[in-house]
Amino acid sequence: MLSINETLCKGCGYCIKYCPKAILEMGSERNKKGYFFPHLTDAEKCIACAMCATICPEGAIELTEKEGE
Amino acid sequence: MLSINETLCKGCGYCIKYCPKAILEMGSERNKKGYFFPHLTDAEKCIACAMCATICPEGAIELTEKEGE
Amino acid sequence: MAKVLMKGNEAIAEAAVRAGCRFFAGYPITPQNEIPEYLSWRLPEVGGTFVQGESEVASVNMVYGAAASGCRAMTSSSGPGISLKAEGISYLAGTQLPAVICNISRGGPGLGSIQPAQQDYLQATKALGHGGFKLMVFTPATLQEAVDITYKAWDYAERDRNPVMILMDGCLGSIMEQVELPEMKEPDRTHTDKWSLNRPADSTRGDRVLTPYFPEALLELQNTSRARMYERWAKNDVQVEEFMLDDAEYVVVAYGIASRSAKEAILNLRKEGYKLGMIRPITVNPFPKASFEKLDYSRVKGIIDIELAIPAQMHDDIELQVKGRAPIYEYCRSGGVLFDDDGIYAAVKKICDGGAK
Amino acid sequence: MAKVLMKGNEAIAEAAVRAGCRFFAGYPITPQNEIPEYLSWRLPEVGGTFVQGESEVASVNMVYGAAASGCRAMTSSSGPGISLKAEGISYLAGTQLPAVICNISRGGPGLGSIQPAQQDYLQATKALGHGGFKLMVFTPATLQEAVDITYKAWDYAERDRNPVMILMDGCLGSIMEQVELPEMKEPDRTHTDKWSLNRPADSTRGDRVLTPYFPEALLELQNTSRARMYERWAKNDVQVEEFMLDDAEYVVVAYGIASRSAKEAILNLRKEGYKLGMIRPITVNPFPKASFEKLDYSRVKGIIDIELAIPAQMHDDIELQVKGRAPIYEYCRSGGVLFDDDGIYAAVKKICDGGAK
Amino acid sequence: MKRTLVISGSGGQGVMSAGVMIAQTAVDAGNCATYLPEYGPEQRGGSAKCTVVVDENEIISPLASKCDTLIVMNEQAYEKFAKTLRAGGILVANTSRVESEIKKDGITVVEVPADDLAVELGNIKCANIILMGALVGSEAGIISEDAILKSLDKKFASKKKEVLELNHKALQLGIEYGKKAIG
Amino acid sequence: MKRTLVISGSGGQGVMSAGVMIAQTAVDAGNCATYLPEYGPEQRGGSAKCTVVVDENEIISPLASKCDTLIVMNEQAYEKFAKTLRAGGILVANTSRVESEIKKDGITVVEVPADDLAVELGNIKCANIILMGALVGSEAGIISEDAILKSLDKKFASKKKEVLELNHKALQLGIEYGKKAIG
Amino acid sequence: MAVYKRPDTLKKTPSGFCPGCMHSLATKLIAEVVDEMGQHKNCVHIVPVGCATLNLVYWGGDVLGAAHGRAPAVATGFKRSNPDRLVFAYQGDGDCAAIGLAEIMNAANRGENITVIFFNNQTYGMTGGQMAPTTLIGQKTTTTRYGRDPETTGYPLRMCELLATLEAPAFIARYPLTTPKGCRDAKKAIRKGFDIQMAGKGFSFIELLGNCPTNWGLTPLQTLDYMETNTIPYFVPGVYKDKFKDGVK
Amino acid sequence: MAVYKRPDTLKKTPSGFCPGCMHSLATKLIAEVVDEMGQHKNCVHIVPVGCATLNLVYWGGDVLGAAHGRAPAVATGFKRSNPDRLVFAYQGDGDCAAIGLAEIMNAANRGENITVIFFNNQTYGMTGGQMAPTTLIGQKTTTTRYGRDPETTGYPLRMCELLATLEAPAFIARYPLTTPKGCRDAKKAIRKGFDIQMAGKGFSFIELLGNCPTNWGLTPLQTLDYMETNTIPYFVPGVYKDKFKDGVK
Ligand SMILES: Cc1ncc(C[n+]2csc(CCOP(=O)(O)OP(=O)(O)O)c2C)c(N)n1
Ligand SMILES: Cc1ncc(C[n+]2csc(CCOP(=O)(O)OP(=O)(O)O)c2C)c(N)n1
Ligand code: SF4
Ligand code: SF4
Ligand code: SF4
Ligand code: SF4
Ligand code: SF4
Ligand code: SF4
Ligand SMILES: [Mg+2]
Ligand SMILES: [Mg+2]
Repeated sequence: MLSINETLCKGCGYCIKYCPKAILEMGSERNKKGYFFPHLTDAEKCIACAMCATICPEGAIELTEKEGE
Repeated sequence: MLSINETLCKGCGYCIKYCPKAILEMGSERNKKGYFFPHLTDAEKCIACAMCATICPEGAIELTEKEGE
Repeated sequence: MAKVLMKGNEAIAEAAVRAGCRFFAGYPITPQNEIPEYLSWRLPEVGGTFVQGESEVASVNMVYGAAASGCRAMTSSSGPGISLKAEGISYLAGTQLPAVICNISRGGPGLGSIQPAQQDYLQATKALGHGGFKLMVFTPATLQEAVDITYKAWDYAERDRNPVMILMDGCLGSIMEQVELPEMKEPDRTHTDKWSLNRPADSTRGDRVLTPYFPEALLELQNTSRARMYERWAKNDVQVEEFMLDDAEYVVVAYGIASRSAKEAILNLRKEGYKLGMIRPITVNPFPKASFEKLDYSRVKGIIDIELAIPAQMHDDIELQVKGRAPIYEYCRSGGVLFDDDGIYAAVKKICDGGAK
Repeated sequence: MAKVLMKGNEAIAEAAVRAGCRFFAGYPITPQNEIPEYLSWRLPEVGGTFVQGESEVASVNMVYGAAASGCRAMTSSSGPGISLKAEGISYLAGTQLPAVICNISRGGPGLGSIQPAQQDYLQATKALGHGGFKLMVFTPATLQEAVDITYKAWDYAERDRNPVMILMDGCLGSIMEQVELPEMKEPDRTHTDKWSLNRPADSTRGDRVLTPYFPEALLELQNTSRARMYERWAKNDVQVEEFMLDDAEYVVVAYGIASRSAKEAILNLRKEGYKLGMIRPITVNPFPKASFEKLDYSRVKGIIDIELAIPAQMHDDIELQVKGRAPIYEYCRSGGVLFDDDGIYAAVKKICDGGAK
Repeated sequence: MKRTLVISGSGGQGVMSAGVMIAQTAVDAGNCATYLPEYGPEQRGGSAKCTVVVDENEIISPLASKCDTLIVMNEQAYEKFAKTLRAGGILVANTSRVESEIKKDGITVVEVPADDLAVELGNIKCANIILMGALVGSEAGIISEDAILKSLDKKFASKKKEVLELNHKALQLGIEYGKKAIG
Repeated sequence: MKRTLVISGSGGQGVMSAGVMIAQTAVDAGNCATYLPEYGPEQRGGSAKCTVVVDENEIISPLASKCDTLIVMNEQAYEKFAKTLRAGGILVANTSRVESEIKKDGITVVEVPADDLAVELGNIKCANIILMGALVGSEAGIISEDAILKSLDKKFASKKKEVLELNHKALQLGIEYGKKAIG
Repeated sequence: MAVYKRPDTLKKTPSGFCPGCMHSLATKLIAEVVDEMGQHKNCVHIVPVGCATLNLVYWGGDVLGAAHGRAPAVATGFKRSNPDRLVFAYQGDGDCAAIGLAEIMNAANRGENITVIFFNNQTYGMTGGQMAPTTLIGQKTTTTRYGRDPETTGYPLRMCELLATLEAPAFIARYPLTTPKGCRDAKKAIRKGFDIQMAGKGFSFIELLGNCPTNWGLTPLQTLDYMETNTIPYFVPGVYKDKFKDGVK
Repeated sequence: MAVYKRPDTLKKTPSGFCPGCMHSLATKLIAEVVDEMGQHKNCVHIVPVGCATLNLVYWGGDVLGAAHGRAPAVATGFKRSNPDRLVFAYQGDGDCAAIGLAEIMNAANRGENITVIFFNNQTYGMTGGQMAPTTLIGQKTTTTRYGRDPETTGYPLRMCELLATLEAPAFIARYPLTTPKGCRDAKKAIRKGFDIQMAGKGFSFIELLGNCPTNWGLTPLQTLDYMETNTIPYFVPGVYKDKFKDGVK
């Protein structure tokens, strides 16, 4: 399970660049600070490789193993 | 012709150590500052190699070519 | 010449170039960065040298080297960087070398804040380093004044063979306003021939030793002759604006940006009938003693020291002049907090109304 | 305890160890070298740390690091080295860290001379760095006093969370005389738990940030609370020797080695009927104002400022207290020239006889 | 007459460059002007503010606790500085970033969704120009339409044509908003 | 009674160590003492001077412009400090290095060719001990023969036996010179 | 179970760094290591003067603010009087390679038992993008308007190479933060440095190649390409010194 | 004709250095080179703080006294505003390798067109023999009573090796002053450095291995043996960098 903390995000786009599954996409909404933030286009495809979380400067992405599934 | 400026000399003994002809010797007189200074024991033997002058920290030794001889 | 809108720091930089300054070494620090940034391209344009030193220490010592050759040289910094230059400035004073040092000052102590303050007054006027030397310290209040002072600074520095400090708060460094720039002066080292290591090809002068190291007896002689120079400054070189003092019952003392806030308050309060005036030191060292002597203490009810420094730093200098003939009030902010015109208006009014200590 | 003959610098060093100082970083400079030299072997003996820093700048910052952990830490230097420490001392003050700084002072400015002088008074008392902070500045006159002051210095420093300066001329640093050394105190950091980064294994305190960087409003608050601390010093912490003031017509003001020369002259002149006394500041900041207030100015004919500094540096502090109630005379030497007893005797006599300005 | 303008937003929004441009425009039109920037330690996202004072006569103090016109580029700026606007003053708000409901008692309010408009125009960076336009359009009296246009031309003279055009458009768009608000 | 001793010579001659030893000896004998060194920037060959003040009571100032006893170890020292010796005082001169004729009006002069004697004893470095001995022998009153002997033993306790013996000899030799001079 | 969890040693609030600034990334990586080592309460973060000063409020453990360039000296003082704490200094390139060059070299040469994390973004970020000692040849900054010219300003300093010539340092390495792999390498290096320190084995220095989108005038994503093309070729990643190739214990 | 003549660029009075001190020798060698180049009037000697300060009154040309450690910065300022003068800084090992490390490294890295002559006597002579950065392991000084311990004080810094890692310097060499040959080599190196400078070709650094009989507690002659056994093996003589192997012009 991937979660993006939109308050922390600054819209740098690094996570998007490095997602091997290309399932992250920049949104069109802004957060409080005025930054766009990304969202998952297809959660199913996520392989929990944590590339996105690793490179995210703000620690805005967290990943847990899909529970129970 | 070798000349030793006794006022400048501080009696370190470097010249004596490096004279290939061993013709420099520390004297027993003191100069104004209280230092012993060397003298030539046998001017004839001097080959004007300037080892002594080169190493003398104080520039106390000067050498000229033996004039006329 | 036409007036142009310029940033304080850039105005100083350009004025320095026009004064014939051809060497600058400095290290980045807010709020003075535009000085090195400007000079980094401007000096090469006129055949001068800009060096971004590896530190403030290196920079001031580069200036020392350049100054020794008779080249008009400058460095600038702020708070922490000025402290680091203290040894070098003491060396400049000790070796009797002219140079111009700008302190575009900010809140302190320590890293402090990057916002403007006037918390370096005592350092600048009493002891910018060890050994008991002094500097002429100029405190412009407008950019035009900053330009004019910078333009003249080397004349003082070379006359005295002593560094000169321009002490300007970060606010004046970063505001923009209109200035008229002076003519370009071409650098000329010949007038330094009496003391510098400048040696034109045709010079026949003997070898020269420039150093701040002396056997004690000579050092004492130098200390003594410098003490006489400080006395001459006090006599001849004071610059001050005396504003509306003729009938003033309360006399504000303020310099730099603080004096501009104060002046605004004075004008507003005058409209309400408060008889306020101001002594504005343009040189804080030498301090404008005579202006205080001229005051009619039978009329003056109070002196109001307004500074961007807590505790107030000019207080003792004022007290030394006032000598108990009028109470001294203070209105101060510090740490990078600027005066707001309502605040200063209210505070001064309260003092005049007798409501403040 | 028995008295032992010690060199001033070594006496201070040993007193520091006994006060619980367990960290020293410093850089060689005459005339204070015996402090680091002594501590280089002495501190390891008691489990402490000696670091010969690569410079004065590094050294004071090492002390900053040690102090932040609640360890009693010290650095020492002289003139040029003190200037280089200015930024670091300002940081200590800004971060509110206790530490002890010794300035075993010499002639200046610049490299100056290696001989003793008192030319750093203004630097020490008015602005040892940027940002408008102050230090308590102690000026011992005997080695016993130096030892006692050093022993107590960290108590002040920790009480105030502010560096303390011991300002001692090179003469006192290098003379030998007898001292009685105090008991060894074991270091204890628990009393720093409220502010330091000390974190014993069982500590449950939250994370802590120590820094001299502040948003401007907070910085102003800190400046203000420090200003109140300076006022408290003035009220509570003055140390002074008042010598033969009861009937004095001429009052000498002198500190450190100068006061010893002065005292000798006073005693000799008293024998001839001259009614001389002395105010000897042991703290020059806070300055002993009350001692001047207590003087009977209907009797006192003159104040004589005696310093190893030209121009005199204590003059304004004296004038601020005397407030014109008596003329202030000066007798000063500088640059490393010491008083000779004939000279000071003759000069003071001349002043009392009305023969000097 | 002395007029004080405050522009505030966060670092990176172009607060400072808008302020400088306005001051320069005022000077070019023969007035006196001062420009005072204030910022925090962050280069981006921190608060940024500048004060521009314009007058026919010499300006005594460049500092001001109250302003006659105010441009707020984000929520924090609105919250912090709205109270410094004088009665009768003009408030230009970037409604793309100001979320609070704007109080309008006794002042003129120009609401401009500048960020959104800028993105539409093709570059979020011209939001500040739009807001400047709104200020001019609202006849705040600090600078005229003509004057600011001239400044714009001067400023972008060395840039690519598209850039100048974009900024022209932005300014015009802003001016319209301004006019509408007072109209 | 306060007694002031000045020792002067050039760096490297042992001026300072002699001064310290005398001060320490005085203290060990129950007196008060101060020792004040003064030197130039050179480590060797520059001028070196120290002042030792001894008193039964606390010493007010360690500085002194006049002295009661004076040891001069070279010509420059003699030239510079002879005039600081009080009338009735004792001058110990290292005649191996003092070339001027020594003025003897109103003072006791102990002339010791200390360098030459020291070289004869085997080490030029003990010239200072010889001169110290001469001072003691001349009954300058600063320290007694016994006391200085004890100090010597203490000082060289950790050194080789020959070193101690050499210094003993040097001291005795000096004392003889001193005694002869006043004898 | 967490695959990736934001480290507890960071505050829960956003950092003060610009969007895409790798200071933020570097800080996060260090925090991850501190978390993993259970050193949150034991570590002391010596914060320099530079954009990293913003970590005064972002870092979640004990923090000590050092003067510009002096973090290694401050760390020395702290560590010597508190040998059990995990003490690391973080430095920018102006901080470490210009004003603080004497301090870093001497701390390294003494083999101080501390760790220095060196963030090299080839400019003075905090003061607005002036030339740093690490600025690349030809790079435009606010004090090198026409690009850094080696004739007058010399060459970019390579700190790892320089420090590796010294005897004392135990571990010296450099990694770029441009890719997830670079981040993982960097993290491992930080971990190694910290392990060496906790084992009392001496000085470690980890250089992180970073960016400054704001002062470079590039978007965050553009900085990645820029670094691949310019930064990384000049500042070659890798291990420059390792006295503990086979592990620390 | 003179085979060897005392250089005119020295004062006629004795130096202030201790007997056998190689500062005196170094100064003489430089003066010889200056004489030979006819640069007496054109050269500027930047004098450091250290025993070499005594050259303020011994050197026979223009002299400028620099603050401790800052001679390279002072030289930079002077030379940049006087490109035609022959500017050289003389530095002791405390001056150059401790307090002034940032200045020497940065001047070298900028490739300043100056010459630095570095006198390495492994101690702080002027202040009475404290440990210097170059003090050898085990060497006793007044601040290392039991000998320099690398555990707490690190290792002797080798300046030539360090500077040679930089791009900009043109010429770096080290010679011992213990023998006439060493002196001749040193002199040639100084000449080369000066030639490079006068040709506008950049930074040169010549390290001279010297002694301090006084603070080492050895006679002058003993120092020669000591150096052969201890100093020279650690500080290996030779050319460390030379961009002008085939001559300067
Ligand atoms: C003594 C001193 N000099 C200068 C400054 C100003 N200053 C603050 S940060 C900085 C440089 C920042 O550059 P760097 O170390 O590379 O850090 P970055 O911001 O790029 O991460 C400078 C020069 C200061 N605060 N103190
Ligand atoms: C800022 C400063 N710090 C310290 C000193 C004291 N000081 C004078 S010379 C010297 C060191 C001398 O050592 P070195 O540079 O090796 O020269 P040497 O005397 O050995 O030739 C020091 C520390 C000083 N004058 N200024
Ligand atoms: S965990 Fe991997 S696959 Fe999933 S979103 Fe992140 S980068 Fe893409
Ligand atoms: S990497 Fe992090 S900060 Fe950047 S866009 Fe993705 S979530 Fe936002
Ligand atoms: S010149 Fe040569 S041979 Fe002659 S004395 Fe000197 S060293 Fe000996
Ligand atoms: S080398 Fe020179 S100083 Fe030394 S003994 Fe010989 S002449 Fe004298
Ligand atoms: S200015 Fe540069 S280094 Fe500083 S936070 Fe912004 S991007 Fe990062
Ligand atoms: S102290 Fe040492 S370095 Fe200094 S002059 Fe004497 S021998 Fe030379
Ligand atoms: Mg950087
Ligand atoms: Mg040395």
